[in-house]
Amino acid sequence: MIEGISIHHILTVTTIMFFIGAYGFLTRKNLITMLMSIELVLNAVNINFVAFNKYLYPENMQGHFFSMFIIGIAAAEAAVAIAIIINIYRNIHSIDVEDIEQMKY
Amino acid sequence: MDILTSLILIPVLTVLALLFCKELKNIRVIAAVGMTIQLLQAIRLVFIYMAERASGNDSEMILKKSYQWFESINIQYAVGVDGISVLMILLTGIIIFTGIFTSWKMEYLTKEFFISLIVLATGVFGFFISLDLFTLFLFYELAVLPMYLLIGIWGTGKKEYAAMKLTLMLMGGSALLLVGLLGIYFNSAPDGGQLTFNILEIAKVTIPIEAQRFFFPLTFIGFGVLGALFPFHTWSPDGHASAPTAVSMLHAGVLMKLGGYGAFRVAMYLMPEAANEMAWIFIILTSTSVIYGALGAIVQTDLKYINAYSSVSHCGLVLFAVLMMNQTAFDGAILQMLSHGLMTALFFALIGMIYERTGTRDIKKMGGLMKVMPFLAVAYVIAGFASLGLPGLSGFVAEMTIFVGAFQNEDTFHRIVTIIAVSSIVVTAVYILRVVGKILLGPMIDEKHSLISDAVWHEKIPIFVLLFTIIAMGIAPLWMSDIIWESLGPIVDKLVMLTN
Amino acid sequence: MEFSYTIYIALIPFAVFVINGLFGSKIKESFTGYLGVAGMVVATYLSYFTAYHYFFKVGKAVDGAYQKVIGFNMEWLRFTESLHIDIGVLLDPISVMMLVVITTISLMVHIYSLGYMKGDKGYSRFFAFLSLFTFSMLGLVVATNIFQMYMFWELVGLSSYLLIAHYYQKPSAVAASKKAFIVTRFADLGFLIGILILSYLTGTFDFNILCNPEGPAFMQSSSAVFLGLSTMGWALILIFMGGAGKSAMFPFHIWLPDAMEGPTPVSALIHAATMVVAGVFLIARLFPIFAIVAPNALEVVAVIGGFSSIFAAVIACTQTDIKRILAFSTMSQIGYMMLALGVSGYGAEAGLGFMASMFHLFTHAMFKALLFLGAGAIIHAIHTNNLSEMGNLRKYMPIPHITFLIACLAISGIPPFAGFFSKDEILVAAYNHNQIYFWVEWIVAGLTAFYMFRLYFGIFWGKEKKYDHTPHDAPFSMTFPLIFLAIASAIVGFIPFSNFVTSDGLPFDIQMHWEIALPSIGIAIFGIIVAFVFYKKESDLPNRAVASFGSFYKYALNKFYFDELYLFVARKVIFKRFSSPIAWFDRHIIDATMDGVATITNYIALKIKGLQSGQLQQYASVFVSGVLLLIVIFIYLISV
Amino acid sequence: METIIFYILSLVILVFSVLTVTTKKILRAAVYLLFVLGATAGIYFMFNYNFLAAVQLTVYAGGIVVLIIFSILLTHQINTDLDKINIKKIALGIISSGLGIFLVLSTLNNHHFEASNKQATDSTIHGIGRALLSYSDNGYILPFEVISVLLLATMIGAIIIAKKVEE
Repeated sequence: MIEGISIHHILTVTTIMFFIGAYGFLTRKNLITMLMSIELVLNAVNINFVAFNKYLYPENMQGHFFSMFIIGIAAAEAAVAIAIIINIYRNIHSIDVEDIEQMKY
Repeated sequence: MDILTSLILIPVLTVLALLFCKELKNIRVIAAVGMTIQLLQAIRLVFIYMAERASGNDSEMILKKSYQWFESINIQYAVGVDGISVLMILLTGIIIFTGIFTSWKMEYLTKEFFISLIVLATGVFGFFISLDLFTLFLFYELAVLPMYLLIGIWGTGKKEYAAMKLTLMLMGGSALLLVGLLGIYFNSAPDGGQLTFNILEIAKVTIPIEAQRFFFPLTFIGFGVLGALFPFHTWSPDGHASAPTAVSMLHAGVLMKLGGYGAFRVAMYLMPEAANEMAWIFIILTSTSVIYGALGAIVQTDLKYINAYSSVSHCGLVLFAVLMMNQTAFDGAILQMLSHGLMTALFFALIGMIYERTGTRDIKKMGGLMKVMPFLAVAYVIAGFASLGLPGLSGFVAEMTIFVGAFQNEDTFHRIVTIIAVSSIVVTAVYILRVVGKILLGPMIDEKHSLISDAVWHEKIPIFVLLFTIIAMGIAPLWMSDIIWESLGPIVDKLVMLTN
Repeated sequence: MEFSYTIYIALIPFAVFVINGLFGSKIKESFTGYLGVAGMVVATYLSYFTAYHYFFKVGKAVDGAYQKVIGFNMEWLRFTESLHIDIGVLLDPISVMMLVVITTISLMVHIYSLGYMKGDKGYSRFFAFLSLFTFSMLGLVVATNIFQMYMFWELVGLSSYLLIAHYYQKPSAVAASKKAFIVTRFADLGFLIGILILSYLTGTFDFNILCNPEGPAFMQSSSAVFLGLSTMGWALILIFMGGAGKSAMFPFHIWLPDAMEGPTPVSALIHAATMVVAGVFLIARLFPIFAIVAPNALEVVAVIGGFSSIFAAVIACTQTDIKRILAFSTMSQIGYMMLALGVSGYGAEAGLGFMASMFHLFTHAMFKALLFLGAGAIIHAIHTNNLSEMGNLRKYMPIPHITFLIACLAISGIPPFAGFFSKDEILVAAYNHNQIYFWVEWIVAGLTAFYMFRLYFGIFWGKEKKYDHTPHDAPFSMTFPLIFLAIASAIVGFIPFSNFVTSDGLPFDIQMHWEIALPSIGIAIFGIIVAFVFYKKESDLPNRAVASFGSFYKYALNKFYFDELYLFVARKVIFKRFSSPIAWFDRHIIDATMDGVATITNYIALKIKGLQSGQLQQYASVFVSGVLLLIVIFIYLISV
Repeated sequence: METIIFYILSLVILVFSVLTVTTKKILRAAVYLLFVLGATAGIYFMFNYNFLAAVQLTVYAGGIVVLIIFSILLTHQINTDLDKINIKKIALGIISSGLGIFLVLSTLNNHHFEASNKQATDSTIHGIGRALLSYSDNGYILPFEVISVLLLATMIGAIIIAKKVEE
């Protein structure tokens, strides 16, 4: 509970942040920058969880723990993603998402 | 052990035994032994059935067993037989038995071939003993699917095309059928209560007429596709022409009967009001089938195509008869299924053997084969005569029962289409005699054919078995007709009483 | 039962067929022939015994009429409670008479074939099929119900097919057998539909019920009328269509001349004496219904019979193949029988035509079988069928010569040979019914005498031709049947037939009608004289006669182009106009529709597979747009 | 006071978020991301979730961003600009994002959240640790175990994927 700040304020900020992340995911060509966009999205969601926890259900800590696990998984995800990116770079000397289209048809 | 379940277990065990078998010789022997036991079981079943009936058991289905296997939507493994299914099981037993011997010389992927063949037969046996619509559908699919592999791998000619076409068309039919069966299921308790897939229980209630109007055509066409209902028959010529011998035998001999049997036992029996209402549409289609198939067969030059079109004509007659709403015609329909199963299996077996010897199925390239292979030729002639309905052979009994039955209908429409269907016997005679005259009689066309040898033992076994049954059925039809007749009682009560 | 043994008359040939058919290739060849003859001897004895027993001991009921006796009956297949096919033996005057005819001729042909077929490759097969035919024919005549008759009807068709195709490597024989089967099958279609209608109207197949004047068949006379005939009439005409097919009546006659491709004994047995009269027998069997319920249908029978007889007689005058001449002569004589049935009424004296027809059937079987067997002996000796390659054979073959002469006299109606008596009765019956029929048949009688003696003089007189080897006389196995049948042809005319076979079973007496007999004898003698003048010695008289007939001769020589007409219908109309289009339609319309569905599916798949571009961001934007769309739909469109 | 801090943090988050997804230099993007993550941690502090904030800083800011930078270094010359982005793509992105923001915000504004007045639970490290390892009603031992297995799998997976393939 932040003094003088309603949940709407927080949700507004996270919504904008979320869609900025989404915008980045849709427009960036570089895999690493796309990964960063995803981190933005995840962060926005994390804040939401915490905010709901704090404002609506302060009596237990589900939102809090959810965020924590998300952070844990995000770490794992980032590690795997970067391993994959490096591997792709090794193979095709590019990490441009448009060059990666082996999965078509 | 329960004899009906054993009819499924024996093929399954045979398949398992085949899986662990390496040598070619053992494979054949195991398959042959397994199917011989199966045939004996089928024969035993007939005797058990007759003994049951003789001892005064007059319930609709006998040897009933039922186990719940999927409780939440009330699917049961429910089995039971009446006279009709007993005879169909006997037919299947005979044909799979002969089919094994016909493929004795199959050398490419033998094990897999026999396994697929027997799996197919398992499906057919399961279909005929099932009383639960869902289980029935399951076995139906089990019978249809191996066909793809059997034609696609072991076929000849445009096999991939044919296999794909056959499978897709039959699957299309299955899709309609599944909708139809589910429709029956969801209307199986119009007054509330437990929904059921059990045929006997559904038969006790009256499905609302609106539902019947919608689901009857779906179910009938779904089964009709397999029964080569015009215009959904085109998989048949291509499929049969490409399939290996035993598969053609099994397919034309038994699988196409699944269509007729299902259309009768499921579609018409469970939805009699709609069946009566819509029969005329399908009567037109089936009588077209009958004539159309026969006329189509006249100009073909490939033996298998001729037989495939002939099957369209004969199976059309089966569906034609079941639509005639008359106990005699029903009786004839079942007889026709049996008769056509036997003779078409014999035909395909012989065509396969002729093809092995001459390397061609084109009737223009053969001639005078009677001289070099009298046994096969005589068998072919007899099969031909059975097909054109000569007295003393099975075809006559079946066709005459259908015609007499169909003609007993009061109204002109039924009698006129009957006359149209009757005229197919002349056309049949034309194409049968054309083939016999071209390939068996007359002078030898190809000099190479003078070196052909006659049948050997593993070819004679199936031919003898089939010839024997065809002639036996033709000479003493009454016991068979009686078994069918008494089993038709409940169905007639539901269907025919309605018209009066 | 008293007559239950009669079933063995039919079953013995069947047993012989089974033995010869299954083991023919295993056992000694000559044995199969002897087995066939032995079987026939037993069957013949049994049928003579039956005839004696029936006609002279027990057949007559108290009122003097011959009753119908069921010798044996067994249910074979049940359609409904009242409609069922039985297999049984029905004995009445006509069936007993047919038993005698069939077994006699069949026995003779069996004996004859021992010599004729000697050395043939298909010897045992031939005897097997002969037995099969005999079995079927016997089953046909003793049928207790119309469906049993139909079954055996088909079976005689089958044996006819098999025997015509005996020389199966000869294309013409194969074609002829096919033609015979299909033409008769087509006619049988009418028969079958007729049976269906008849059984529908009467609810029975049983002859005893059908022909009972108090039975249901006779209640039907007032039923619906279609094209001027009652339904019953149509049923009977359709049944007659079957009979016309089997009996080679116009327009189903085209198979008979070609059927001569079979071995000559077969022609004698099947295509002269027995099977071809099955049609006549069929009408006779159903005669009460025809005569009482549908006289119109009977009129049709008479017209077809009369036309066929003169049509065939004209053609017979022009042919050169001796067997074909005999075939057309058969057709002509059967036309006589049909006509006789057609002009007959029901009842004793009124049923003169019926009796005459049966009588003629009986005598004709004897002399026509004799003619064929004689022709067979000649063909056997000089290996040709062609009349123009024969001549002056009388000195080489005395027995065939004499017997052939007797047969020719018999068929021409010269007293005291058998044909005279039966033909005379037919002419009387025709005269009583309608004089036109009489005059037509009178002319036919003359033509018959002419072409038969043309044949006779052509073969046995005239100039001697060159033969491959000196013609030899036939062996005893062949001459014995000739002699036997010649004696029969000479004397059977004296049997008082009307005492045994009448339309209603009541015997009556007939008188000679000399006012009819004399003109017919006259024209027969005239025909013989013309033939004598034309063909006794080579002369150009025939050619001049031909020239004076002009194109009519050409038409007759080509059988009025009926073969060509049928061929045209079969090849050009059925094949080209129905079957080929249907095959095309099936491949290119129906099948193409099915394939088209697949093709369209495939096409669409190819088109939309571009959506799976592998571009991650494309997928993502679709995903995001989709989510947004769902938000719009669910929150703004639906909830409001 | 708190209000102002919140606004400042929000502003930082939004501005640097935008910069992260728009800047041409990839390394800069990583740094901007770092600011965003830091500001997020700040918000967690304001909620009085100190442990979460600490985790955010160590795992995200300390771990992930470093990983990202490493990967940038491994795959890029640092100075090269990123490729120009197709204007259509940008337009599409802006439209869908803008629409998304509009839709979500308008929905949010129409929705009234019932703020709870209940007493907040203990969010000390002690309490968190207990909750994480407890298997009672409010315990998270199962997800905790799952996550640990996942992390182990990730470790192995990442090593195997990134390992040089031996020729």
